[in-house]
Amino acid sequence: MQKAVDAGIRNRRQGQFGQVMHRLRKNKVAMIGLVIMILLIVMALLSPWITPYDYAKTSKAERYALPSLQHLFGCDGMGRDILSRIMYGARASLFLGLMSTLAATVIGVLLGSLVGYYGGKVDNIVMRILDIIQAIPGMLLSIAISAALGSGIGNTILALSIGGVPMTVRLLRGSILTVRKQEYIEAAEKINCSKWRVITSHILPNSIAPVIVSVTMGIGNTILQAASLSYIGLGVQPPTPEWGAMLSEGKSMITKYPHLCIFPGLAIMIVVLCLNMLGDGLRDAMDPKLKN
Amino acid sequence: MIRYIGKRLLWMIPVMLGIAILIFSIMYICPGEPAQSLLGPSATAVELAAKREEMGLNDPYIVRLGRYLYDTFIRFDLGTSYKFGTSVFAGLMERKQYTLVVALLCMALQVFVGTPLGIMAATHHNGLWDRVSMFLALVGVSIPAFWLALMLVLIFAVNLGWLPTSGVANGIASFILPCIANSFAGIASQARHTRSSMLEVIRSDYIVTAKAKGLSSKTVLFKHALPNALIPIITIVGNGMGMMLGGTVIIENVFAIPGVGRYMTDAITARDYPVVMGGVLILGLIFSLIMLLVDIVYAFVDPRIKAQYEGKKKAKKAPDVGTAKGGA
Amino acid sequence: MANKEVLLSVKNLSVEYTSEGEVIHAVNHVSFDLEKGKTIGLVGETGAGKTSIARAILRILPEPPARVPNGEIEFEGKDLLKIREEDMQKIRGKEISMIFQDPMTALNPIMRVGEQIAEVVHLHEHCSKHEATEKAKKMLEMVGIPGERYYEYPHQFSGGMKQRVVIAMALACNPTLLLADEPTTALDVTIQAQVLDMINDLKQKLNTSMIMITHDLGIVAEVCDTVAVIYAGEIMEYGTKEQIFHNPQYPYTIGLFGSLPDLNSDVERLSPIDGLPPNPADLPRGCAFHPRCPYATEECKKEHIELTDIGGGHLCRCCRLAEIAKEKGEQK
Amino acid sequence: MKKFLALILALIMVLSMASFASAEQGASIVVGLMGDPGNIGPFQGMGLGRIGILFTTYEMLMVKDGDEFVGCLMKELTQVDDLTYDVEIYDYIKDQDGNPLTANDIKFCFDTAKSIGNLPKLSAVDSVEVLSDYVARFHFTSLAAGDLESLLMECPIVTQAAYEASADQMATDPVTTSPYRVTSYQTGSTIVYEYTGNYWQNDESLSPSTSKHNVDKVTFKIIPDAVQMTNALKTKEIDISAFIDSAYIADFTAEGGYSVTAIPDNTSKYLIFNTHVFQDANLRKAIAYGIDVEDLILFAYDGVALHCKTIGNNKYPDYVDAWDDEEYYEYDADQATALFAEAGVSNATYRLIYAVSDQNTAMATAMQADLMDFGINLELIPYDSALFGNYKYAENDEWDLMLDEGGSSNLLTNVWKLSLDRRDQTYGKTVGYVVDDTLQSLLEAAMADNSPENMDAFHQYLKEQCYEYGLLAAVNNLAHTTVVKEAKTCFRGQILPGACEY
Repeated sequence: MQKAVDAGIRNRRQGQFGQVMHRLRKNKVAMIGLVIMILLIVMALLSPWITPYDYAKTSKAERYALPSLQHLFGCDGMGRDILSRIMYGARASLFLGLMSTLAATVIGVLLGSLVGYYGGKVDNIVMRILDIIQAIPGMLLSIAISAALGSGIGNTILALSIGGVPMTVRLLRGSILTVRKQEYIEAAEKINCSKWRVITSHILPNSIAPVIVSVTMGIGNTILQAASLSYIGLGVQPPTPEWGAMLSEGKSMITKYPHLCIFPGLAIMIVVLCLNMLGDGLRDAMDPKLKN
Repeated sequence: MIRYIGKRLLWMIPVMLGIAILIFSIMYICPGEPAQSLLGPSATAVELAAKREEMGLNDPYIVRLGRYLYDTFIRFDLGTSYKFGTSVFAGLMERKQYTLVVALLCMALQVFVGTPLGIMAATHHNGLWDRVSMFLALVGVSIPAFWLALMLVLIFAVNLGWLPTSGVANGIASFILPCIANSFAGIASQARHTRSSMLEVIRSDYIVTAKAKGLSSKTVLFKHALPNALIPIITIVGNGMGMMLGGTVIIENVFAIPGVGRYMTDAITARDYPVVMGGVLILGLIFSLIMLLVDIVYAFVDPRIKAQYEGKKKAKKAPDVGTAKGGA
Repeated sequence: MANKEVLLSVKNLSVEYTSEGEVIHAVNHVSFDLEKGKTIGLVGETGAGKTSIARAILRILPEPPARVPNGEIEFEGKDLLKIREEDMQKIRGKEISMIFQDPMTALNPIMRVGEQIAEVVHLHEHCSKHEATEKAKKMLEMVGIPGERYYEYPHQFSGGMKQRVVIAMALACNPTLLLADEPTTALDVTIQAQVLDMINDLKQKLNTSMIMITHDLGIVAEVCDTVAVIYAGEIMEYGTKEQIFHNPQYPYTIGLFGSLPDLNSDVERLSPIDGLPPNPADLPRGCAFHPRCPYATEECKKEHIELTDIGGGHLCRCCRLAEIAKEKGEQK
Repeated sequence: MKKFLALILALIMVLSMASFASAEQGASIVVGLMGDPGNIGPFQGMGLGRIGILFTTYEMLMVKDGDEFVGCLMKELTQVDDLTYDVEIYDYIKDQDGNPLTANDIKFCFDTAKSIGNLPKLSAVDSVEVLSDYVARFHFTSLAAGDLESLLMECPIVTQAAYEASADQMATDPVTTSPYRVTSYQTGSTIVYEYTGNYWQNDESLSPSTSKHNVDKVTFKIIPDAVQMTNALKTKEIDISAFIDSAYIADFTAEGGYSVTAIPDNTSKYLIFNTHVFQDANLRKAIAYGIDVEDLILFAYDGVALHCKTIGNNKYPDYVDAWDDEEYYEYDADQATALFAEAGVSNATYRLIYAVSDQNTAMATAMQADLMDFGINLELIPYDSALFGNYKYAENDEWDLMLDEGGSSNLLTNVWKLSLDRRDQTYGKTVGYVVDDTLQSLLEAAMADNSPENMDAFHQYLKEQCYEYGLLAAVNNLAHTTVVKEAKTCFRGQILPGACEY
C-alpha cells in the first residue's frame, strides 16, 4: 500500500522530465544501448593509452595482414593496425558524429517547434528558406563553409549538421500540425501557460517521436560524410584515423581484403544500433500509455 | 485549398531567386579553378590566367550576378557546360531518365517493402518479428552504400554471372543491383519510421473503438491505424524522393550509370559553373514542387491540417449548443 | 420481472495486467447475471476494475499486458471467452456494443463522423453503402445532431457532440447488450442529463439491456435496476436499486452514500472515506476494505469472506453485518 | 511474403538470361575507360576521358608512332626558315561524308582551335597561310626543341564543311577522316564506333598505327570505379582496359585467358620545396635523403612503379641514360641525420599539400612515416584538384612542401618546364618560388636544343640545388582477354583499338 503511494508521490515531485528518465532507466534495451555508448566514449577518450599499437606506425611486412592474434582486426594497406586505428578513430568519428547530430537536432527541433506552433507566416517563410538550403548539394555547402569560414572542428560540425536540419524541421512540423489543434493544447494555452512551456511540455513530447527515429538513424551517414569533408580542408586530416576515411580507403581493396572495410563498418553499425536502442527507449518512455 | 496551393506556387518565385543568388554566391567564393580542369594538368599558370580572362571570370561579383540572373530568368538560358560543351539543360535531360528509373524503383521498394516491415514490427511490438526486422533496418542504415553495392556485384555479377556488373546497356537487368543497393537504407528508415508512428497510433482510444465495432484486425490496421500514422511516413517518402531525384552519386559511380548525380558531382569537382548552377536550380525547383506535394498530401490525409491551411475563417468550430430536439 | 430470462451471466471472471514485472489483479472472481431489458450498475471508485470487466466481456483487452486467467461469460448460450475471434467480431458492435468514457479521443480524428457510424452499419446490416449512410444520418438525428453534419470531422465537434456520436455509433445496430463505460463523466451536467434521457429512451424503444459503469450514484438512481458495488476488483454488495439505496449494508457502500451531499441535512463537512484504494499488485488479506473500514476487526483480516444473501437477493461480503446494524441503530 | 520473393527471383533470372543471349557478331572489341570523354568535338581540351578516344575519332597532320614522328594526313614537311614550315597534305583525303580535305580546312582547324582556347600549346602557332590546295604555310612565334612535332600533332583535323554542318560542333557525332565513325553515343555510358569501309588512305605503308582499322566495331564503356573496372574485365563485359588496379593484376595473370602489360604513365610525381621556407639546400637534401621512395612505391602502387632519377620518367627521347646509374638521393638515414644536424633542424613541422587521391594519400602518409624517424613532423593537407590548383598557381605561404605531378607527351624538357620555367608563372618565379638565373638559363638552353650536354647540365644543377626532387612514375596496367592477340597503345599510354592484333 505504502509502496504505491510513495511511487506516486515521488513521480509527481520529479515532474515530467524526471518521470521520463525514471521510465527510461527501467527499459533494459535502452540501458544496454547507453552502456555500450558510454564504453565507446570511454574507449575513445582513453585510446591514446590503451591502443595496442601506435595508430600511425606503418610497416612494410604487415601490409594487408589478415586478422590474427597480434592484430585482432588485421592491418591496412600501410601495415597499420586497424584495431588501434578504430579505437583512436572513434575520437574523431564519435565526436563529429554525435556533436553534429546533436547540433542538427537542437536547431531542427527549435525551428520545427516554432514553425509548428506559429504556423501561417512563420511556417511559410522558414519552410521556403529550408527549400532553398536543401536545394544546394551538401558537398557544395561544405566547400563554401570551408572557403568562407576556414577549416576547424567548429566549421566541420556546422557543415555536417546543416544537412540534417531541414529533415528534422520537416518531420517535427508534420507531427506538430496534427497535434497543434488538440483540445489539451488549447486548454494549456487557455490557462495562459507561457508559450515556451506549452511547446516543451505539451507539444514536443507528443510529436518528437519521428525526430528521434530520424536522428538516431542519421548518425550513421553523418560519420560517413565526415570522410568526404577531409578533401576540402574540413574534418580530420590524414593520418589521424577516422572511420569514414578508413572505409573509403579500404574501398578499392574490397574484394581482395574485405577486412579493411568490415571492421570500420561494424564500428559505425554498433554506434547506430546503440543510438537506436536509446532512441526507442526514450520514445517509449515519453509515451505514458506505454506500460509494458 | 486551391487558394493555398496558388499562394504556395507564387512563393516558388522568391524561392527560385533565392536559390539562384545563393548558388551563385557559393560558386563565386568557392575556391578552385574551372580553367584548370578544362585545360588539363599540364597547363601552365599563364595559360590558365588567359583562359580565366576569356571565360569572363574576372569581372566583379555584381556584374556576373546580374548577367547570370538575366540569362537564367529572362532568357531561360542556363548556359553551356564548360566540360561538355552541350547546353546544361540538354545535359540534364539526357541523364534524367537513368536517375528517374533508379529513383522510382528505389522509392517503390522503399514504400512497398519498408512500410509492411514497419507495420509488422509495430503489431508484434517487442516480439521476435519486431526485433528481427529492426535489426535488419539498423544494418541497412549503417552499411555504406558502396560496400553493399560492391558485395552485390561480387555475388550476383562476378560469381553467379546473373546480372551485368555495371552500365545501362542491359535494359532493366542493369538496374536491379543498383536499386537494391540504393534502396537498402531507404527501406530501413521507412520501416523504422512506420513502426514508430504505428506504435504511437495503435495504442490510441479510437483503435479500441474500431475494434469494439467488430472490425477485423486487418481493417482496423489499414483503415484506422495506418491513415493516422501516415504523416511522418509521407515526410520521409517526400524527402527521400527529393534527394533521389538529385541522383545518388555513389550508386551512379559504382554502377557506371550516367545519372544526374554524377553529372552534378563531376561538375562540382571540375568547377563547371553553368552545370552546377543550372542543375541546382532545376533540382531545387523539383524539390520545392515535391515539398508542396507533400504538404498537399498532408491536408488530404489529415483534415485538421487542412483546416489550418485554410485559415481560421472557413473551418468553424461547432457551437456547443446542440440542443436541437434533445432526445426523443 | 415477467421474463426472468438471463441475457448475460458472468461467472468467476478475473483479469490481470503484468507491468514492469508486477502482476496487477484488476478483477477478482466477479460473478453476476443480467436479465434481458434490465440495467445493472457497476459502482466503485476509479481503478476498481469496472472498465476491465466491460472490456473483458467485449474481449477487447490489450492482450500482451492483460490476461483473463479464469472465468466464463455466458451470452446467448455461448461463452464469449472461448469462441473464435471471427465469431466475436460478428458479436461486437452488433449484439454487444460499448460507449467509451473519453469522447475526445474515442473517434478517429481523420475520418468523417458519419462514415464512422455508417461503417458499423455497413459491416453488420449487410446493406449497401447508400443505405448505411442514410441509417447513419438517421442515428445522428436520433442523438440530436443535424444530419448535414454527417460529412464533418471530429475536431469540428465539441465534447458533448462527440459523445453523442459515440452513442449513435454504439446503438446503430440496436444491440441487445450495451456496455456504457462512464458515458457522461466527461460531460457537463446539462449535457449529462440529455445523454441519460436519450439512453433511457433508446432502452425503452429497443428494449436494450445495459451495464452502466459509473462512480456517480445519481446516475445509478436514475438509470439502473440492479447495482453491484465494486471494490478492489471484487463485488462487495449486490442488490436491487431500492435495496442498496435504502438499506446499504457493506461499510464501503455506506461510506459511499455518506460522502454524498444530502440537501436536507445541514451537515457542513462531507464525511469522505479516508485512505486510498489498495494497490492492486498486493491486495490485503481477507476483506479488501478492512484497512479503511471503521468497523474492521481482527476477524475481517483473516481469510476471504464469501458473498452472503441477507434477504431477497441482496448479497453482501461482510462478516460483521449484525454488529454494524447494532452500532448504527445506537447512532440514530 | 515468401511467394512474393520467389516471384521476384524468377523474374530476375528470366530477364538476365534474355539480355545476355544477344552476343555481338563480327570482330568487335569493348574497351574500358575510366574518364568520361564528355564532349568528343575536335577542339576540346586534353582531359583524361578524351585522350582515350582521340585517335579512334580523329586524325592529325603528324603523329608519334613508337619513337619516331610520322606523317598522317601530312605528306611532306619542308622547312622555309627557323619559324616557318610548309606542310603538304595528300591530295586524295576525303572525310566520312565525302568532303575533300584541303589546306583551307587545315587553316580553319588551327584558327578555330586557337580561338576556342582549349589547346593552349597552339598559342605558339602565329598563323597558317594557304599556299595552294594542298600546301599550308605555318608561321610560329617560337619553336623550342620538339615543339614543331608536338604542335603539328596537337590539333585534330576536320573539314570546315562538316564542322559547320554539325549542330553541336561535333560534340556527339564527329565527321572526320578517321576510319571509324561514331554510330551510337550514350552520354557518360558507352560510345560505339564502326569501321566506315571507305577509309581514304589505302596504302597501308603510309598510314601510322593510330589510323589502323584491324577491327570492325569498337565500343568504349565508361566505368569510373576501379574495382568495377576489374569486375567488368573478369565477367568479360569489357575485353581490354588500361586502368586495372595494380592490386588485382595478380588475378588476371594467374587465370588463363588474360595477359597483362605494364605501360609507363606519362605523368610522374615529384616533391616541390617552398624555397621561402627551405632556403638552406642542405635542409632540402636532408628531406630528400630522409624519404625512401621504395616505401612510396610499395604503399601507393603495390611495388609497381618506376623510381625516377630526375623530374620526369626515363621514357623520353631527350632522357640521358647515364642518369640511371647515378646516385639520386636514395634513402640514407645517416646522411639525412647529418644534413639535418648541419641545417640545425631537430624537430620541425612542415605542411605538405597534395591533390587528393588514394595514391597521393598513401605516398604522403609514407613520407610522413619516414620523416618521423628524424623528428620531422609532416602535416598532411589534401585538397581536391580544383582547390589544389588554387594554392599551386599563386604565391602564398599556405604550404611548405608540395607533392605535384606533371607530364608531357613528347619531351622531358616540357615536363621540367611545367614547374621550373619562371616565364610560365604569373609571379615570375618557379612553382617553388625559386629566383635563380643559372637555373633559368640552363633550362632555356636545354629547351632550345635538348642535346645530352644541355640536359645533363640542367639536371646536375637542379640535383645540386635540390629545388625539386623527382619521386616516381606510375605505371598503367593494361590487361586484356584473348579477343586481342597483342595490344597497341599510343604515346599517351592510351589503347589504340584499331591498331591491336586480333
